[in-house]
Amino acid sequence: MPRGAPAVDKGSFDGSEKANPDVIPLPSAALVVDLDGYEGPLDVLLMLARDQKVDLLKISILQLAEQYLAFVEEARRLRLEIAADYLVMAAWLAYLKSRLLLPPDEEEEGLSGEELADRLAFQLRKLEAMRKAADKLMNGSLVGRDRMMRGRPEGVRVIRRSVYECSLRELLQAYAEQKARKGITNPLRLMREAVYSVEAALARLENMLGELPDWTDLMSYLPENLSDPFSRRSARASTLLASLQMAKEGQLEIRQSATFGPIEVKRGKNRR
Amino acid sequence: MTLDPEHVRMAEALLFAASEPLDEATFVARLPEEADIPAILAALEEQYRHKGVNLTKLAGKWCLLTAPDLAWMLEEERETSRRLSRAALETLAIIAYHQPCTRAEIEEIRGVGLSRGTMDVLFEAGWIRPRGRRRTPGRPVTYGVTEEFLIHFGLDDIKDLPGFEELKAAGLLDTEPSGIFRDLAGAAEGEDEERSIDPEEEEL
Amino acid sequence: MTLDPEHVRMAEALLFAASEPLDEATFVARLPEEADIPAILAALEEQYRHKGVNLTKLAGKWCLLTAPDLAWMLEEERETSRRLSRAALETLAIIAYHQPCTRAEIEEIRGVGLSRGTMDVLFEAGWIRPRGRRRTPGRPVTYGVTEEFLIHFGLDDIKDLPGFEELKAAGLLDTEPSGIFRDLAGAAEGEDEERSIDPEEEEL
Repeated sequence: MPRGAPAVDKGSFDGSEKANPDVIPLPSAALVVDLDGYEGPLDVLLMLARDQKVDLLKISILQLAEQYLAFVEEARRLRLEIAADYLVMAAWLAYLKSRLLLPPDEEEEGLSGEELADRLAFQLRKLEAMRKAADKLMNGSLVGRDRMMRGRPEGVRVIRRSVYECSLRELLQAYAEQKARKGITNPLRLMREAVYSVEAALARLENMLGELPDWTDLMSYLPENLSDPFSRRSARASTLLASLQMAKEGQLEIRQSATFGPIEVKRGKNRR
Repeated sequence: MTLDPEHVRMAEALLFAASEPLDEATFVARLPEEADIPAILAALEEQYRHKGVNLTKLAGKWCLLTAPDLAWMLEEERETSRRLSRAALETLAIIAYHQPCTRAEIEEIRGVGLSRGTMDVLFEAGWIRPRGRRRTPGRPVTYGVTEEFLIHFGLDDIKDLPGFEELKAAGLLDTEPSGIFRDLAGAAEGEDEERSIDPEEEEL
Repeated sequence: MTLDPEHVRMAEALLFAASEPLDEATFVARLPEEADIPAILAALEEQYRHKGVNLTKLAGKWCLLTAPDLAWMLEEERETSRRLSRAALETLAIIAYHQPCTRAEIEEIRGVGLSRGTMDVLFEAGWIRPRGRRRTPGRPVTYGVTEEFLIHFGLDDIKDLPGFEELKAAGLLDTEPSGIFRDLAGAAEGEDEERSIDPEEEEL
């Protein structure tokens, strides 16, 4: 067999095949070498073995070794970058070839050329088996591709109920801490002193109402000791609110005879 | 006209795999031309009538749905335990110690506004309840703790809650209140979030 | 023993509502105590055998799937999945057929070093997982396939892999190194760590 010429011409590969990583370019009679397309030397060997067009059990390892050596030779001639393992494989196959061609040396230790060849053939069969298995796996009925799961699963509705964890110690600590914090300063306190609260107005109105049974200007119920305008305005608003609340409860009656006129109050019928 | 069982199978597979209810036009488009869609759907509806799944028409479209009487078995109650936020914890403590108290009073005591969620969490936990209305303008609702609260915290009565001085004595108060503390806290702010006493702390 | 048709309906509703295959324990937990789960599932399997949807056992769990012969008409429902590179596909097949197997064993079979990315793709797909460590020097990690792998590839058990028994009988699934590539690797060692096919390589 002439060196460098695989037996069968399978046609040179073109760009479209190269674009698909799953399609392995076949070496042609012209031995176009493209190492990028191969997954290592064993892959090249398997491809060359397939070119022999025989069952892997019957391949000629000697022929295969020669084809591989020619392949690497060609790659070197084309000055292609060849990874070290391709060269190691070439060296090993050259050695195997010599072992197969020379008469067996009884003295030499280790495996005979035939045994090494068998092992290589077995390696190739293993790889071939996995290649085929991968194909079968992908060509089977894949869930999501060939067989569909329910497109609209209603699922199991989970009703979540939260259970809160809290220990008495945590509760007490929280209270104590905020109490302590409060003990330091209360940033709202200053403001609150200037404000005349609705509660205070309500207490004052309730106390004084009994003493003034006739219509009286509501503003006469304001505390007298309020000096600054802010406090007076606050007291006016709170007293009005308190009077409305008491009117609602029937404790007093309210009237206003003119727009913006004085608001007058007197004791209500429900006065307890 | 007899139905082709193959067409029924196709419609069945389509209904099963579809991610949304299908209208008749979809069946027409995807089944062989000669398929009698209304008859196929009627046959499937009948086939599934007494099954665990029924063929149902929703808004003019068809879909397979689990039988309504079996809805109960597709529900699952799951309990998740959660911790109370600091805001919720303090609010709960204030309600427990000051009850009955209003929302405004809680805010007054904490020195910070109360977000809606904080009270909701406590209601959800079953620890607080509305008790009545304060006889003040606006008649604000007052809150108190529930029986479950007492049970959960192992208290016989709300009066069993220790007082402030006792809390301090029990070492539950490790931050000594003092005038300078606030400044210190201000300086340390951001370093230790848990200890932040910034009154405008972020809620929840 | 006769089957309660109500129990069959319940199992049917569960299977239709489920978003993933269900194991028998789920049926036991959700159906009444007296329900004969294996018999119910067998009955449903039979009932749905010739329908557009079949009851199928995947990775020991039960689920309804559209019939394989109707794949052609469900193109629209098909998920677009990323194509695996040939290296990833071969690696996946080797792990599935030889599991538990080490990285070095995969490299030995493929006769080429395994790039990190290849395994990553398979991990990301959720199809492989570490299984343990081989009790050999260096204690290399062994890998196997996952339940999702079985489900995706429509297998109930690893033994259902196509040609599994034949390959095993032919000795093609032994992970015993052939010995020849050891020498080869030894020569290339140190040049490219990723390509090392030293079977005693340190994992992780």
